[in-house]
Amino acid sequence: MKKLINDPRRVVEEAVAGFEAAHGDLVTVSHDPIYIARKNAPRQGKVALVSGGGSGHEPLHGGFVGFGMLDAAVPGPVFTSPTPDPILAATKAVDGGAGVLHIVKNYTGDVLNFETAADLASADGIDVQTVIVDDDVAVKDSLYTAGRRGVAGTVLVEKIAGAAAERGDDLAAVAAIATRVNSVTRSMGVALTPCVVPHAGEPSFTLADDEIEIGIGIHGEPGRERIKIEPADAIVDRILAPIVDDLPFASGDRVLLFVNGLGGTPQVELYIVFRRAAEALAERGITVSRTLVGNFVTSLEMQGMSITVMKLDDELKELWDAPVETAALRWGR
Amino acid sequence: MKKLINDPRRVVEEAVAGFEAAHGDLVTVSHDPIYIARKNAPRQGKVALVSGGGSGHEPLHGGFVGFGMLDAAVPGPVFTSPTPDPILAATKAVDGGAGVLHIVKNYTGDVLNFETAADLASADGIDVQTVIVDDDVAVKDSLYTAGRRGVAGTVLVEKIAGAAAERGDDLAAVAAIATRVNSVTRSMGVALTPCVVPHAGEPSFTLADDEIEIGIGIHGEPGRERIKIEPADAIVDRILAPIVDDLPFASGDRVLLFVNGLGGTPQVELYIVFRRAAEALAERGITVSRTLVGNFVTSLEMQGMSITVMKLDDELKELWDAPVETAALRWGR
Amino acid sequence: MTLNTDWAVRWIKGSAAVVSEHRVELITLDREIGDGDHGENLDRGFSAVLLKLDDLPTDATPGDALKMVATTLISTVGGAAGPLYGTAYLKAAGAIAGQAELDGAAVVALLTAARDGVVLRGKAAPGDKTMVDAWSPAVDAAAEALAAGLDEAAILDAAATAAEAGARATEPLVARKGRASYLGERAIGHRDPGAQSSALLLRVAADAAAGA
Amino acid sequence: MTLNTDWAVRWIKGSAAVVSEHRVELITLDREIGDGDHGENLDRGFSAVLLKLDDLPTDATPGDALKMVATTLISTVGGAAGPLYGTAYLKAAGAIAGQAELDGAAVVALLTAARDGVVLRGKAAPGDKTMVDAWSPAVDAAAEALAAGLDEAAILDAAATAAEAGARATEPLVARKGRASYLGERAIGHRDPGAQSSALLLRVAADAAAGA
Ligand SMILES: Nc1ncnc2c1ncn2[C@@H]1O[C@H](COP(=O)(O)OP(=O)(O)O)[C@@H](O)[C@H]1O
Ligand SMILES: Nc1ncnc2c1ncn2[C@@H]1O[C@H](COP(=O)(O)OP(=O)(O)O)[C@@H](O)[C@H]1O
Ligand SMILES: [Mg+2]
Ligand SMILES: [Mg+2]
Ligand SMILES: [Mg+2]
Ligand SMILES: [Mg+2]
Repeated sequence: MKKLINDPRRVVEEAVAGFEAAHGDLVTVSHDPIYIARKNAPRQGKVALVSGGGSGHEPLHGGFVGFGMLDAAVPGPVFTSPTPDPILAATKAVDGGAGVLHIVKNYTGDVLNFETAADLASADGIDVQTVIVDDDVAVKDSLYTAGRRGVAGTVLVEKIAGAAAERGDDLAAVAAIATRVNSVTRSMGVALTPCVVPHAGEPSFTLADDEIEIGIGIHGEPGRERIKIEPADAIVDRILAPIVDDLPFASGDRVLLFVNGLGGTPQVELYIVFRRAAEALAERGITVSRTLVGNFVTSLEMQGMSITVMKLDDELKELWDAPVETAALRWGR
Repeated sequence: MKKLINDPRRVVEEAVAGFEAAHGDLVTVSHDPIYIARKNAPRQGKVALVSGGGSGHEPLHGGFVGFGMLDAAVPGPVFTSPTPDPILAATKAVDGGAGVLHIVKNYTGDVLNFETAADLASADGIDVQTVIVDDDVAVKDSLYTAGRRGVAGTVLVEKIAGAAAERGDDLAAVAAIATRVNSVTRSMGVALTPCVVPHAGEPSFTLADDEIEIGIGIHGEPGRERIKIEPADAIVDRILAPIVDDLPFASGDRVLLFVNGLGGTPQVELYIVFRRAAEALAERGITVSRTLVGNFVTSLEMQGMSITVMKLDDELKELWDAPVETAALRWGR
Repeated sequence: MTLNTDWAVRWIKGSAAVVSEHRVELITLDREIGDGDHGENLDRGFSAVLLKLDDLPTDATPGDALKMVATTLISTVGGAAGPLYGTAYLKAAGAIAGQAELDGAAVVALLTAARDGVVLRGKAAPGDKTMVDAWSPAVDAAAEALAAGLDEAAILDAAATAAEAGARATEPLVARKGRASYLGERAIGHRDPGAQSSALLLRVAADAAAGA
Repeated sequence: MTLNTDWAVRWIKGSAAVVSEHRVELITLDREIGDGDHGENLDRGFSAVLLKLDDLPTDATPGDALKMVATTLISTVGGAAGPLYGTAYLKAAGAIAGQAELDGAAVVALLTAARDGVVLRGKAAPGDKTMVDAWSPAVDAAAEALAAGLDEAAILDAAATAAEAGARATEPLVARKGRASYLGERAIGHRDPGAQSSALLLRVAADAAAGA
């Protein structure tokens, strides 16, 4: 394991300190317990958005704290959900009296820890609602699993719900729009290489030199199947089909197409993927009206990507286009 | 070699097509010869900025085409300078009558090919000036080398010269400010892993499991020395010293600190690096007034990073802060 | 020969030791069918618990000690295991609240409450390939041992032995809860890390009682 | 036995073949002390040249053929080698412009102009560990062979042999130009890829003349 770190157990602490040094214009950082809050929080009368989860997926979530998106992000240890304490502290710190929306990726740990924090916050008189993100179609949603995982679609939920909060929607409305984004968003990913969690020191899984993992999770959880590497276009077609079929997306739909790098994939490859994904959607009569390409929900240095498609309507488009000013996503100001 | 590509010889072509599909609101793409131009170019009366070089360093340069930065980017094959033809075509396409500034990283191939293109453009009556970027202190500048390499500092030159052009500076003034940025900017990088050029199919070099390359070039050119891996803070101190000593930067200086990922480094690591770099500058009495962290000048999937420090004055600060609207750098609009 | 706070403290110290010793093993199990952090998570949690032991009042009951474990795990472990183990210890503490000495019935009540806490939080049934597959047989075996008139140490030994068997028995299962449920058939052949850590912790409880 | 356009065409076809054949070797040399694209760059360039050969007018002179090579390399190779080889072929073409048949003196003029073109563009001196280290001894050897009264084929053979020796002789050198100059002492022990490709191309020129 070769990493630019000082101590496997201080990765999050030091990274957050660096984040504070780099983005002190946008955020305030609490070091104990660790959370990242929007500068000048709380904003009175605005619904506050809090998200979080294991670290190692940066820029998710800290990179999305700021105007028009999150009010606070709570980073746990690498790939491990934070405990209720920092979630509660962040929730209290950013509540501006209009309530707090917890945006939680659907993993047992995240769900349970946010649940506890929400209970404690409610006991303190804070109005908390929770939206679970579960956009990953790689995992079948059934009574016999923990349900679908929350992956790259989380960015879209955070952006759009953030815009709704910024325009003055109340907690129920912000929660409703977050739920709606999740309901019209589908994702699936593929890994070419594993990643190494600092405290583990070894790859999360092994893939042969010619193997890829279809349906990978963002913590290196295995996916649907392991196959021999194929041309990029074939891989795109292979993961786009279940995405499109799941909702389903249909001819005439306008969508946002999001190609997300898992951390270690060169940008040229992401654009080669984007090219085919856009083409394949066009072949189905689906119009790509908004786009996002880059490393937004990563798995440390993993090579691979995920594709996310969100069905747009006028309101979602308007909220997507609304100004945002965070370390990792910024436009309109 | 596992890559999300279809054909090693079509990587640039397809990536550029994907870039066009994703960022058609910002750019227009010419496919033969290949270059990326700002939407609605040429802009009459504005000095146009053209840069380019081998591909594989994305988002450099295509990601910096747009308002307040480049008017055109010319991507060559992976790690290989483009030929004069596309450079000439791009130069002609974006000239708005006020002349064109070529921003060229100091590599023999780039210098020679841009030189030929500039000669041909001049012969066609276009006013072309060239600024060579050579910010890499890893390589000693002497009569006995090809001079210092141009690396991550290129982004700062492109941003600030782009802002100068946008505010209406004439060609000589834009060239002068680009030259000035280069003269107050110093960089140095370190690699943890090599990268694989698609057509080569093999790593550009090999590093043992506990080795890192200090002073790496962005094409995998070897650097100053190969050492055993150290804690991140020690690595930062090791490469920051030659950067600071070279200009030299001195107590009382205000600087822009830029920590650049080489492509495959997780963001947490970049922020751990940023933390120490900011701290080490503070220890020398140098104030970090502006910051940039992320993958901006990459070497495909290489793991590693570079640190760039630029000495600021009021004008450079103002031009840095000026609005920019490109695929990879955006603020103020 | 009932169990007192000394026993609880020995259990807690032993737990910290066993988790640290088996850290890599638990990480490896979790890497195979999860995300490779279970050993790290528990090690972080029990290291924190160990530090807090010094603050335990001299007149603390076994329930007080377990409650301290619960709140510390909840606030330091994170992931799925944090809330699950946290709830287990919290409910266990509640079941023996106020008792200075635990007899066999109290031990069974403690184990039952712990198991119920995990089920309450995680909604897993036996056979879902989770820590419930260690706790459930442990509770059953403990109840049988109590009915058979065995003493506290023997009850805990029976529980630990059943938990160990339960952990082993997760190997052929497909998971229905937690991260391993994403794997479908591919989870088969791997032991559930949470079931394994549960068995380790129960063995330490028995050892602590045997030494009493 | 002067050299005509048939010779030039054989040289060009042979060049494309030799570059394709040695693509990996040149990539490997360049990976060691450069950026690993030299073989790819030349292969791309000469593949394009090959396609253009068909468009060559039937009355083309050797100079016309070399000029076509020059412009094609310039517009397809890129990197350092594109402009350098492009200029070499362009100047070579200029030195023999209008001549349908090349005698020994013309061959020496062609080689000298090529070498001068590289030096003009790249500013490298002999000993800088670049393609100049192949071209310079080649020009000297060709001039000597001409002075010794040898024929065109023998002149080219002498040039190629000297270029091969020159390429080998780059191995112990520290580079002063091009990408290898960044390596300092670490370039020692590696052959310069551009010198090696130059030697290959000159050997093909000699072979094409020997076959004439
Ligand atoms: N719903 C559940 N009910 C009971 N136990 C569960 C449940 N989900 C997960 N577990 C247990 O938690 C263990 C994983 O813990 P850990 O690795 O620390 O958390 P995470 O899965 O968040 O990384 C699993 O091995 C399993 O025993
Ligand atoms: N200034 C120079 N003068 C002469 N030859 C040079 C010079 N710079 C580079 N070369 C030659 O070019 C070769 C490298 O070509 P190539 O790999 O195609 O280009 P690049 O270095 O741009 O990747 C070197 O091996 C060397 O022979
Ligand atoms: Mg985890
Ligand atoms: Mg090159
Ligand atoms: Mg785990
Ligand atoms: Mg090269």
